[in-house]
Amino acid sequence: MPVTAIVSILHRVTGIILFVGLAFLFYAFDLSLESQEGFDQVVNALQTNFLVKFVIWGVVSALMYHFVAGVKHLFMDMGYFEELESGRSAAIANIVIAVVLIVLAGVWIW
Amino acid sequence: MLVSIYRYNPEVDDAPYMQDYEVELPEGKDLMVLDVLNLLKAKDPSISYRRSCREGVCGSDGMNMSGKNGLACITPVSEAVKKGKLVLRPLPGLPVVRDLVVDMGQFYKQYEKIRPFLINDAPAPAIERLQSPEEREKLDGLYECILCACCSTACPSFWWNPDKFVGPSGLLQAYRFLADSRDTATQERLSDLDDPFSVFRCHGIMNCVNVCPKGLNPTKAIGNIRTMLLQRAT
Amino acid sequence: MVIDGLYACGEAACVSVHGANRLGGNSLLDLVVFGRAVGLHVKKSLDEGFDSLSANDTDIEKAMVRLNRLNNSTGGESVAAVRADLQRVMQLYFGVFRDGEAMQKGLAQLKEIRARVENLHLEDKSQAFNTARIEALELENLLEVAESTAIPAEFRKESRGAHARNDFTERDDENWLKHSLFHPAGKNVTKRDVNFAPKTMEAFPPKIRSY
Amino acid sequence: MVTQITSFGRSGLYDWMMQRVSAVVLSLYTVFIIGYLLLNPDLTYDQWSALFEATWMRIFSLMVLLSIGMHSWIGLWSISTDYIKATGARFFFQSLCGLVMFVYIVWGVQVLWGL
Repeated sequence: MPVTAIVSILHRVTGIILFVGLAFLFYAFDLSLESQEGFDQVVNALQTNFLVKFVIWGVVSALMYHFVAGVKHLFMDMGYFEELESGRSAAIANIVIAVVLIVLAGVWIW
Repeated sequence: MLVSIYRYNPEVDDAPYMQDYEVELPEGKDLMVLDVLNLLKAKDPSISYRRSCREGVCGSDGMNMSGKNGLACITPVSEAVKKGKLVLRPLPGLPVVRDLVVDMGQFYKQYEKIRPFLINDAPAPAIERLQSPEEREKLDGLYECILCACCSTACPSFWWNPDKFVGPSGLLQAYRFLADSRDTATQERLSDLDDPFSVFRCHGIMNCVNVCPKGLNPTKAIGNIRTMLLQRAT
Repeated sequence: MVIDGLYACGEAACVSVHGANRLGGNSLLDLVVFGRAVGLHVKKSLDEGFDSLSANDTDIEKAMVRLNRLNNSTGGESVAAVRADLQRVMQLYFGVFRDGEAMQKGLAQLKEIRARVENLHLEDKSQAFNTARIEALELENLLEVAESTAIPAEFRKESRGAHARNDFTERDDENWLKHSLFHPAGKNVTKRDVNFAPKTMEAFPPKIRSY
Repeated sequence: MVTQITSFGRSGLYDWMMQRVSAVVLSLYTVFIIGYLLLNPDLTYDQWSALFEATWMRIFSLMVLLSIGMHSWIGLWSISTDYIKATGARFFFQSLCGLVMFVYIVWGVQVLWGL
């Protein structure tokens, strides 16, 4: 599969992951604003619970990827990266930037 | 060299299958994929494929060569061979009539939809409708399409909604007439395209640009159509 | 005789803006001049309506004989082998530079090939997009074209345009400023005068190609 | 050419524009929240709840909720029309998505205004 096609299908996949993952974010958001106890619970879980960390990292990763690919889309809408070479470079840059952000997110969470 | 060909004859086969052939290639010469098919057909006349001009002009021999769509007549074997093997399949996403021959009906329907002819109700001048060199230049990169269907059949949006999405080739041609200074039906043409499927199923994955044997850029043409729609609406 | 509704286009139309010389980009002039003429004529004909003959049973029978012979063949020559021989003969004896003796040899070999073409075998009788059948029919057509190229080439004892003979190197307007008419039934050639009658412009006198 | 249905807006163009506008809102919010969390590593509950009590943040967040609804509906609708060819299954999938989106929006409003 050409790299431009991989970038595109991943945009779709991360979109679906985000739609499902939003439930976790909403839950954490709800809990954190409900009360001091709820807030502590969220912070505590994020600092100690591996599963929670992993899920949040997963959702944040999907968000990072979807975000970068979305920005690339906006650039394409403005007429950039629409040639074969520039399109391919933009797709590779998309993957590289997303991976860097995902790794950074991992570092931040752990 | 090993050549693996998609075989299907609806009269005798229940299901398609891949048939392997061993072919002797002449030393020191990089044949085109079509030459290899011709060599094989001399041995097994039942292999069916379309071909005509054998030089990338007529657009008959579009097929999928080791995973990538292209014209067999202008694709060197060295480019199409993957791991010592040449795998030939019909263009994806269209019904197979036999072996490498597909039914292009759906593809032509899309072409028909965009009304691929100049529309101009103004009375014709005595000799011809003139265009300035700048106006003519806008058609470069659009009029060269040979309707081989390599692009549209490489496009997932075409695979999923061939009846609603116009496809890269159809949209390139749609823009060719939108960009033509002699055509006066721009508004109707744009209105025809302004639904969620016809144009907007393009997600810019550029498979079309990646395979076009004439080096054309449907993605850019589609972007230009979108810009025209946007300019009209805002 | 003009047959209503029967049209020829491209080189078969033999409109010969450039006489015997069909080299280089000459077809461009054909496209521009006759493209326009054809467009105007087609519109006029469609507006006025025209008669055309309809096929009768004998015509259809005649056409079906070719097809049926292939469809019922049980053995004979392979299309690919005969076609390769036809290509070899035409390339060898009727290429750009031609020679009487060689062409005689070529004509003799075409006769042998004619016998083989009449004995073609179609192995694949399928009705599903059968390109083997198309190629067999095409080979029969190719032989017709080959004969109508080769026989008049041998007949024309001069050099002109893309017809360059080693044994007749000069152009001979006295005897050969003529159209060659090939008659496939008798496989013979006759000459017809070139029409220089002016229509709206004086005819451009033919010149030697010297570049 | 395809006249029977539009997914959200009045036309393919409006869908496309809303998809873009909502994307910009969502990305600004993403950058803001991540930036805020990064700049306040020792975030307390008081800070956090004060942030969401501010009117501008509530407006911003409500815009984001609506953007999520629009953006995901247009995206998922287009996914469903690509991959799900049986009308019944597609309708079910789309209804489910619509329901989930509605829940998200109501839930978000409730969290923000603490009803």
